Amino acid sequence: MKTTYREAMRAALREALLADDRVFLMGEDVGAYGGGFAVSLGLIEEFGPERIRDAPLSESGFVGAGIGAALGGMRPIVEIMTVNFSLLALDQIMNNAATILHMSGGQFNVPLVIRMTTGAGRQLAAQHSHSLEGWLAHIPGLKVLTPATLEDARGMLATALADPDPVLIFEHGTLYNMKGELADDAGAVDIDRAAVRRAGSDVSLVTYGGTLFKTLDAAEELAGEGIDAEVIDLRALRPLDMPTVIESVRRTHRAVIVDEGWRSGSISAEISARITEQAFWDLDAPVVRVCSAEVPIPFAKHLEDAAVPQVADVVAGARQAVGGG
Amino acid sequence: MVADFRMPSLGADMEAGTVVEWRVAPGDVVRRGDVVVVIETEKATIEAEVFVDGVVDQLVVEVGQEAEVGALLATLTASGEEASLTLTETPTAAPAPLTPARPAPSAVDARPRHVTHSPLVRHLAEQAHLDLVAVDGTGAGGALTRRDVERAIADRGYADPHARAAPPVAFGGEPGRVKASPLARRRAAALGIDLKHVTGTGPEGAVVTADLVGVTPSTDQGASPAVASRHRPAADASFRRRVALGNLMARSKREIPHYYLSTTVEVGGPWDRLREANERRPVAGRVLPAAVLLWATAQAAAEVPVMNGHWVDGVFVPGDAVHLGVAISLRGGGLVAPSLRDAERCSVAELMVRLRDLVGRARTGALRTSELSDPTITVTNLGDQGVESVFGVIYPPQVALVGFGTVVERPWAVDGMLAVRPVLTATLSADHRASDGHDGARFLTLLAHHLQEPELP
Amino acid sequence: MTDEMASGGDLDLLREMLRIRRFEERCVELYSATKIRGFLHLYIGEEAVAVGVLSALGPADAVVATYREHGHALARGIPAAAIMAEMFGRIDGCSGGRGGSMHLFDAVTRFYGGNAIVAGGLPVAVGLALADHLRGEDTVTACFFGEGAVAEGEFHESINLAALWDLPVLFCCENNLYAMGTAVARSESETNMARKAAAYGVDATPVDGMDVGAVVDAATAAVAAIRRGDGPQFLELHTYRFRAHSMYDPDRYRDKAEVEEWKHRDPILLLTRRLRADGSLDDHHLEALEAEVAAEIDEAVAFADASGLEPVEDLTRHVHSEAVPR
Amino acid sequence: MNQADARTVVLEVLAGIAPEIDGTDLDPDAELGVELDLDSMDFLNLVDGVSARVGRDIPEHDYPHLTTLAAFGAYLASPPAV
Repeated sequence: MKTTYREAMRAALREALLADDRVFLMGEDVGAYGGGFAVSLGLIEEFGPERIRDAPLSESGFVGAGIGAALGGMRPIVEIMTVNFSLLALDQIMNNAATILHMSGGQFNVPLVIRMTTGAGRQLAAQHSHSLEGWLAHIPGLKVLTPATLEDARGMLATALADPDPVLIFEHGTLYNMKGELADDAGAVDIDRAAVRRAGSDVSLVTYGGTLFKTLDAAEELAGEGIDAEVIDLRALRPLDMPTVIESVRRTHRAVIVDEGWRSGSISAEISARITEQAFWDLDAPVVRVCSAEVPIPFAKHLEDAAVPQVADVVAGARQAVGGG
Repeated sequence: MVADFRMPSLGADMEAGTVVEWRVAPGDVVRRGDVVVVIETEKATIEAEVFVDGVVDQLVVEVGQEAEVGALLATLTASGEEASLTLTETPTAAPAPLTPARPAPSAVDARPRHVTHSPLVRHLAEQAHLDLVAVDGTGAGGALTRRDVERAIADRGYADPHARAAPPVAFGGEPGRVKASPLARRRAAALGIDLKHVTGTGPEGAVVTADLVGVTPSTDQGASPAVASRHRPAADASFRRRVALGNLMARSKREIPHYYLSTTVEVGGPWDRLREANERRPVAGRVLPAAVLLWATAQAAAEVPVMNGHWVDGVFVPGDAVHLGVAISLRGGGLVAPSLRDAERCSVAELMVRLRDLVGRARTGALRTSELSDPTITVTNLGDQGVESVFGVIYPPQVALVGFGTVVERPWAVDGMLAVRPVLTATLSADHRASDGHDGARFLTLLAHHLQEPELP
Repeated sequence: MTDEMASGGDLDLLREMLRIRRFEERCVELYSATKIRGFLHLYIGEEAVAVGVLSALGPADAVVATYREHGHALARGIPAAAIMAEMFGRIDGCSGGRGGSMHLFDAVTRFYGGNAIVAGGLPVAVGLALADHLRGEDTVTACFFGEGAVAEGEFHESINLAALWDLPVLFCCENNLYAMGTAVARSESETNMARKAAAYGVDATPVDGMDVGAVVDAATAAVAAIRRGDGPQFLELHTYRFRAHSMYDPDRYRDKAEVEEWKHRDPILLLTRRLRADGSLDDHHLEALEAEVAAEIDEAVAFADASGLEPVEDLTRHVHSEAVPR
Repeated sequence: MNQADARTVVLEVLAGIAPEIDGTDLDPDAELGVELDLDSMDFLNLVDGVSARVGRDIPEHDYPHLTTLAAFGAYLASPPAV
């Protein structure tokens, strides 16, 4: 079946709402407006305003309410329109969602799913282009998913809802319109394993989310130069599936991490550190990182393009790793 | 009943406090909750309360004194009753028991005592396949410490087959892939060593730099296992010298701007005289031409100080004397360049004696540290190998190296006539930071001059 | 003494307030002796609020409290021994030793914690009420917070959400006049908290928080209104803490005379006086009550002392759920 | 002294100078300097050692007769020129 990332996500929402009465969707403009990115378009007509619940502009309030509802036995899906607004709810995410299970000595779990749009690439300037999924992945108690493919857009939500603990899903804004073929019976997928999206033997390109397809394009370009790159889609930033990464690096002996987050203190730094910890003796070259420039994301197209990782940057990073750059 | 009043803890970050005011005196009656003392800490001044009813007996700590948390501040005689607040207005007989508001939990912890070990201890034990049950703990409460585990592993020695490092687990790597540190890999490549033939001693059996010591380079790509040098059991040392020398020479070529000069010297006269002198001497007293070359070099170095000394931290430091380095090739490979100290003050004969001694000890590995430390200029003599000239690499931090080739017979103009004479090529490699070509030319000219007139015994 | 008196409502209220008072007094002593560590925020002086409000709740209702929640936990029925063990950081604590004084939790009594982020518990309470609302339950979520929380955005977001969605939340603002050391007049342009709540269309009632009877009455009425479907209710409970904000607080920001003045309105004293006056309490009863409470606390301390430490091997437990989803 | 004895003496002295050599492998007609990588100092030590062992001076002008083991042996087996 032909579909888009957005439609796949909507199909997943609809399926979840049909499958379980405890599931409801809550967030800014998820109902009457149809969702800031039109993901939930049409759902309020089908499920009504109680279950497709428009929330006031109170991120901390409705994210916290999601936590409380989860504690109270519901399976809320909270949509935060964009990752930047999640900063207003960080207290609830970090101090409550991630800690209550622990603080209560295991008595109270928080089966909450929070979805949000992330990433640059749409000329939305410095307050709407963050890639903060790596930040959130810093926090024990959370799971952080970054679906990049149609299969994952379609399948991760159900698995996240089945999880007893809070799960954050980061949907890269440039992916919603991505078209492709999806199996008619596509459904739940695992959320704890990375996927090798392209096999290769010379260098491991490790990425996730919005930069997956740039990285795959780069791998094609590298193939033309005789560099056989493997592309790993992390799919989840917490937990990190390091065994898959390490297994790959042990074969290729070189790693390039592509991350739209800023370099300093990023998830790419974490992955690099773990490669060094776990596969140091297998490396033939220093780990290379391709990250966003250390600058708020600019509005002007040419500057935005320059700020975030592009295919050419990935190609250059891979060349550097194999010693030809 | 005597009760102690101790320095209260007001927070985990409080270690001690200073008594700034006693609110009570011996004999005073106090009730639970009364403020009895004012305590000053780095963070705040706090009124501290007493937790019993009673009479103050003695103030142990005076105003102005500091006391640690838990230290005795005062003693009290407690009344033994804890009637509190002012709720009980008249003492009464024993109260009738009331039904407890809720069942009180059992105060006994009946769970089996769980033996716990720190993560570090567990990790060490797992790595060594050590059963912790058999290990005695010396830590608090008999807890196992790192030292306990390490001692247990050491005590076990190698009796337990598991104690040996487990072979690296094959995990995804292609067959034949050798784990090696990046540094070891780079060095092995530079030295032409095939890592497949090196036994790694690092984590996961990885080859680390130290493992390369004693391994000789493969002569061809994919050759048979490299073996220790066939020449000598001291191959380890030899290899280590090779690596060290290689590093030193690489540094020299990287850092020192070399310039090179050469001159050809006719040595018929002096060599004839040397031969004549040797004819008169028993074998042990004979002088080799090498001694003459060293002598002439030492003389020239003394006369051209910019060739004799060290380049240190961006400046040239002239030598206080000529400590003449002699490049000595070792049997089985390798090179050392020990020094003949104060060489400019020695006669040719003295230099010969010292050279013979030095070479002998160099080749038996009996050099003194001082001889290796501080040459101010070095001579390399490849004459015995038959080459005509040598343009050497300066030993940092020295600034010059003198090379001698073999003596060959060449057509030579003498007094306007062509003749066949024995000649020798002397070369100079010099550091352009310390000297320039003019100095170098002068040095070689003086050297050639001294070669003509050795003061032979 | 009659059976009626022993089990009577007022006597229960007195017993509960005494339990909290004596428990916390023991905590001070244990803290000074380094048995209890971390922060220790005492509720002494405010007992009537927790005891009065929680007496109006049923067992299916939910409670969200703050970091000054020993009183609420005790009044809600979490065993004193489990609370004391938690203060000691022991495995038998009501949070398994993971929470400590500020994070008492109990699933049995639906006690959703001491929350140590000021106003951080309010959105959670709204969500608990939302869940009950969506499932058609008639349960109430009581949410305690200090007047300091009213300055936080989360207060305004939460009370707006609850009012907007008609959720069964009982907002209990414990106005003890100081947010740590900041007097309410120094932090709020409008010091009448009830008026702020009223601005969101929520029924708001000021209550004398030192009079446990008044608290019981107001809370009972509010809970009834919520169960009736009148939407969230707001109680502004005027109270006062007699002790410093925490153990290491020199209490510089308020007058000793002010503290002494409020102590005349000690809720335990007020109730005792009233009960003595109407003849339902005499010294015998009181002594018996004190002895009973003292015995419970002694047992709680002994239990906490005897309780073990969670094995360090289990350090990373409770980061993710171990059991199957509910 | 016969040639065999003379060669034995030479080989014994050589063993002190170049311990790694195996005398039984040494081609008697190979040039010592090249085969055994002897430099002038080694050669001086060889001549000195042999001279001391056989109690006979070996003048420098005879060095050209000492280039191989066989020649060295023959030289020592023959009476001194003087």
